[in-house]
Amino acid sequence: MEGLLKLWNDTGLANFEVGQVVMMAVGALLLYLAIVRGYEPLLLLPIGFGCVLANIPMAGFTDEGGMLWYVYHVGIETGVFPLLIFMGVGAMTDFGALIANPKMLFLGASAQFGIFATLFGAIALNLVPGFEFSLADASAIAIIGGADGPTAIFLASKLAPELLGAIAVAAYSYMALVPIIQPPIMKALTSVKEREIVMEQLRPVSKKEKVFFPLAVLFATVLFLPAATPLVGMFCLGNLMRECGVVDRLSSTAQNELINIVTIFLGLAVGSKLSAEKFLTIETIGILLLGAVAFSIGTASGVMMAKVMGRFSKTPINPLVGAAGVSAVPMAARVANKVGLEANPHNFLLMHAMGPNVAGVLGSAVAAGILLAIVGG
Amino acid sequence: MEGLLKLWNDTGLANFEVGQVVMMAVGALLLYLAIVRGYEPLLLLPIGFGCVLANIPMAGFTDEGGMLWYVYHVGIETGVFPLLIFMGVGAMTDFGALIANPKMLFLGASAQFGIFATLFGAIALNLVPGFEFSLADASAIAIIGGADGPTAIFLASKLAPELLGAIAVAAYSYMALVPIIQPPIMKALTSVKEREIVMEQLRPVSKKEKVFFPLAVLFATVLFLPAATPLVGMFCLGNLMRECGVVDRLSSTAQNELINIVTIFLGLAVGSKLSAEKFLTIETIGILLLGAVAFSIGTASGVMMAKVMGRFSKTPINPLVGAAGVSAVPMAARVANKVGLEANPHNFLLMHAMGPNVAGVLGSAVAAGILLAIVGG
Amino acid sequence: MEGLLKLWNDTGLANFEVGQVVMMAVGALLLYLAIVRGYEPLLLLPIGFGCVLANIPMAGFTDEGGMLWYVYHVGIETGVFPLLIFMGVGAMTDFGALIANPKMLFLGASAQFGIFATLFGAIALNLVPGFEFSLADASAIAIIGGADGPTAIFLASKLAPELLGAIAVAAYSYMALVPIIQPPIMKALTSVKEREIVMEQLRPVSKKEKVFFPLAVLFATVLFLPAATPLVGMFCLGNLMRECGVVDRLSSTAQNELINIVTIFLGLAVGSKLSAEKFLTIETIGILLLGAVAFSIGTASGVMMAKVMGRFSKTPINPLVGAAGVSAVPMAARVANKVGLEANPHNFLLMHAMGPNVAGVLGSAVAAGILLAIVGG
Amino acid sequence: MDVFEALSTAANIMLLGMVCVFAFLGLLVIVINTIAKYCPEEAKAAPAKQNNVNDQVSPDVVAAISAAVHKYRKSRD
Amino acid sequence: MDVFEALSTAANIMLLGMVCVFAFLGLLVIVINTIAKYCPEEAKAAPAKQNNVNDQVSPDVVAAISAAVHKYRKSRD
Amino acid sequence: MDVFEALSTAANIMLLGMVCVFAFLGLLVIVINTIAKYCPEEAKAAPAKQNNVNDQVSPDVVAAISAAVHKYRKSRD
Ligand code: NA
Ligand code: NA
Ligand code: NA
Repeated sequence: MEGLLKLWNDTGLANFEVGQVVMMAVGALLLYLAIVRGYEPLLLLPIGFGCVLANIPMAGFTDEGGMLWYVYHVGIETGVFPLLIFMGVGAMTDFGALIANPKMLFLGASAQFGIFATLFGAIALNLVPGFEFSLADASAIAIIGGADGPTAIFLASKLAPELLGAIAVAAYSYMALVPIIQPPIMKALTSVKEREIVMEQLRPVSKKEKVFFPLAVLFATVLFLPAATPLVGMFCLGNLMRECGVVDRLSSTAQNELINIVTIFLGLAVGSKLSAEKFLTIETIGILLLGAVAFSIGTASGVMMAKVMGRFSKTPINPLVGAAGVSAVPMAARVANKVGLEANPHNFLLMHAMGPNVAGVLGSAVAAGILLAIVGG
Repeated sequence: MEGLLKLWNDTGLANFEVGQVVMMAVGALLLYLAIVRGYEPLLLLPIGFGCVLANIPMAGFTDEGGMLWYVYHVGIETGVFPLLIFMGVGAMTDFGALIANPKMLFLGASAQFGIFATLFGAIALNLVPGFEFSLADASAIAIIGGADGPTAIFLASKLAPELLGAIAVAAYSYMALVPIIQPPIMKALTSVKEREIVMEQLRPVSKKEKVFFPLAVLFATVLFLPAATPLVGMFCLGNLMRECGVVDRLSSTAQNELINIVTIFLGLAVGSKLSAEKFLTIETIGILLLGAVAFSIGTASGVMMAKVMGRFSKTPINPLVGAAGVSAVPMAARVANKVGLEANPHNFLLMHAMGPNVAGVLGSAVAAGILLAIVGG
Repeated sequence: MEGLLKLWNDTGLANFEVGQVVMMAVGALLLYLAIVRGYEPLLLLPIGFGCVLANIPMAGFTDEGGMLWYVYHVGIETGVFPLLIFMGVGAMTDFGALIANPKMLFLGASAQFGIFATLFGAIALNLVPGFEFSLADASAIAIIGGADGPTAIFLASKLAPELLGAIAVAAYSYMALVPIIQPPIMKALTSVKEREIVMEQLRPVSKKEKVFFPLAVLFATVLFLPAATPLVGMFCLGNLMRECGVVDRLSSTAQNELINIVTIFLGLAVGSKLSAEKFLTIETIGILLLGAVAFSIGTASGVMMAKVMGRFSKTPINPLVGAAGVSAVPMAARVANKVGLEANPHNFLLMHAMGPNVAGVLGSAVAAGILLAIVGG
Repeated sequence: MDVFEALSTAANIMLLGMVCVFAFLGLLVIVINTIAKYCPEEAKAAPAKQNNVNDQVSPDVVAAISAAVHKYRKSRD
Repeated sequence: MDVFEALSTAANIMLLGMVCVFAFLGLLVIVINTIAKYCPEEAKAAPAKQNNVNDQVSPDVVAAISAAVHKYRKSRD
Repeated sequence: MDVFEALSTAANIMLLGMVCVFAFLGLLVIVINTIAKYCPEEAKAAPAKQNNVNDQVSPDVVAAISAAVHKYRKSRD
């Protein structure tokens, strides 16, 4: 009888708090988005599952000594997991389209205005009672506009660990929502004629250029922005392993098994930060709001920059490819392609959009470095 | 000369203690069972090798700073390794046969009587002079009857770490011995006529049901048995990754590379606990004895339950499938199939036995949760 | 303005020290050797990249809490990474050629004279002002002559961690230089007639012998040289997994994904020890010099031993296969084959050279054990 | 704790444990039946299609492929 | 820190950040162009050759192989 | 420690080391020979059988398969 009472006292039913119930619903929502809607399932599924596990009363997953506690402290607090993901992403990224048309880097730069405008917006939100974002918080939130998951997690783990869960969820959710967020903005800012512009075929890029590219990026980062080297450095290492052609075993492992293993753990660890007292706050609503703003501004900046560049460029530039500058690889490039096809069914923009797309990855890593240097230092 | 003396003083020959020699023989026996007999080689080979390494005089594998010391403390003491194995097993398990015939869960439940009867037996063994099993020890020993390696290791690492080596060895050895232990019991408890019973073909199971199943199991565990969520939760995560169809990369990694890596380390770490002073005790004999009893009682309970259910069921139930309820996936199901074929060469029970078989995995994880909650809390 | 100043003060440009610039050039040189020259790229590429990362001013990769700091302390200081590599190498090594012709072990033993002669040489170098190698330093340097990367890293991490970077770089560089270092020595010590010697075809080796071999090696090590068991033990575990035929999943993971993952981290961690204050010293010049000497003496000892053995052997022995005794698997065996083909275009020595080649791996692991026991104890 | 007291505790746990295990897995039976009720059986065209592709291939070719794949995988190790 | 002061800081960071991002990625434009200038376009015979091998194979066989490989990979999981 | 003393120690280690390495690997020679004596040579039917399967397949098909597998593996990366 005593044992039965003990068991009952240990059940979830007897211990549930309202916040935990709500957070489990959030976890279930994330699982729904991942599985049924196909929103970035590789991350949102483990995040959602981690959220559910972390909010089980009496299970102790996130207590000291619990599985998720270890995973978070070993992988996220040290920054190792996002860096390994970034290495894997580097090993999966082909910079050919960007090297063939380096001007596209300006589109990737321009789209980062989404980040910095959001930083301003987050601070401005402090005017609304209930919000109290520090500069570090605001920077971590703003990086959602970088549309790059590991960068957002890395920066948030350094600048605002208590907001990490909400920031990661917002980043991955909006990345999945790119096909819904971007097209109206892209159409509003361009005429049909502009969207019909056919771009010149890209020149072939030699293997040598592809090998030198990550080295040159690393070199420039070392000289001018050391604070960005953790992210950019691991990214370049992955890309160098991919392109150099002499370490294919390592490259293959980095972009398959290693990134998969780390993704499972990273997702669970991020999910473990989705506790009621940290997520069910007015800040989270602000973060979700600001994230949407960041994506929209980034998209708009990219498109506008592409329009300006098109006016001065010798070769035609379709302004739609500017939207891909937010990164969200390769979804944003596909969206640019799709919106382009709607205007001109024979105009395939995918390869042209890959340039600004991968430039956006570098752009947000650089922006993260700048924020780390100014705000975190 | 001095150097030579130093070398000699460092040799194994000059330092062997009797216990270490015996333990090396135990390690060699485990290697023999794994390689020649094919007894659960994936685990028993690394366990046997770890046992040999741990008992080398002067080598320091298990001293602080030694390789096996690190592996044990990082992977077993934290509980992370068995949980990762369980995730991988979840990703490898197809619950289709169980979903098609959910009544089979009662067979998986019934077979857990092996666990709880053994708990009683372990305490009763204290009546014999020389045995002094605490309630925690007895629980960890009893879980051998669950016929599930990672569950046994997880529970033993929490409740009775000093018995971990013997418990893990007993669990894996008896799982390999299932084709020898079970058939006589199955035949003794059933008539030829009962063994000839042909079961109805299973209905096809939709993908949706398979996706909902791990979520439902997790949900029920959260509500009623949070203490079981580490095991059940990771198991359900693996199964969800398998069935949801959107994270095949993660599922594949979980059931291949990740589980392989963890298996190597888990085996070595378990083997490192096979030291003379902990293994060469009368307790080990008790554990081996109780383990055999646990398997036998579990098998008998499963068969008897199947006989009872068959009497009341609208559709025929072959009592042999009840024996598969101890889990030992998929060996026990194959044994049920084989014994069935002996009675009726056209009666293939394999798919029908898979239902109780996977139910047994859930059953023993639930039993482990109950024991953790009552005894460990 | 203040922010701009802060950014500028953080740039590499404003903080570079001369030593860091030189070390980055060293890192670039290693990358060049790896990518363009194909010198052991699997290790030298991550080492070179790690060297670049470690010498970025203000980036903090090797400060406490930096990524490379974690990787070094988790993987190298504990000795776990080289041991895992050794397990993978064991899983990749086929001892068939050695088992078929066990006399070849004497060639693998003889070539280790390169190690012990270099130990003497390193101590003798103390006579030159500026050098102050302790016995531990000298031992760690001497192991370069073992021509085996993980062995060198393991021993250096135990005996002379501050020299680890230079020793690892020297070891891998000279292993890559084997086709340049060895042929002149081999030709100088042999007549054309000797190089033309055709060896008898090797007998087929049964699976059983291959399974017993790693166990026997482990057993001998346990009895006579426990200090060598970390290296030899993990090597034998890998080889046993390969040959036993019942754990192919584990063997495949050990020689693919696991070794790849560890190689990336090991390389980065080794590279992180290439800091200016530790690498830009006169000791490094001594290490590079002694390393070349070690390889040369090892090669010569192997060839001379083969000549002596050939005189007393019933079956003919081509002295070229003695050079493969330094290990550097499989490069040195290929060099022996190539030099043999130059003398006799129909004489394929590759399989015959594989015997001393893998014997050399055991030989240097044994030598490392002896040095650990005498010097490290 | 005296042995007989311990035995009584063990018996209690035995009873309680079996009740809980049955209750929990029994609950799952209900849950699975509920899920089945609300999940319509799917059409399953895709797997059939896949089988067709395989059916069109002569067994010889499949054997050849299996051998080649096996060889290839071996070589990859 | 008062909100308006914070807003001014934020505006400063916004300006500074965009300038730096543009400067840095602009630098990369120059770098890429410089690399391109010194890297002669390669002949690319190898990939063409590889395609030839595939072209010689009838599509049926390739389909068969793909199916078999798929099946094999599935079975391996 | 004075250098000449250190040199003498080093010479000692050199001698001792080489003796031990030779003794140890020499022991392994004996061990291998002993194993060989008690391990009868095996029949080796299995690998031969496997080769047969491959022999029945025309080289063209094997080439096609290799290409397809290669392509498939590439696509998988
Ligand atoms: Na971006
Ligand atoms: Na069970
Ligand atoms: Na060697």
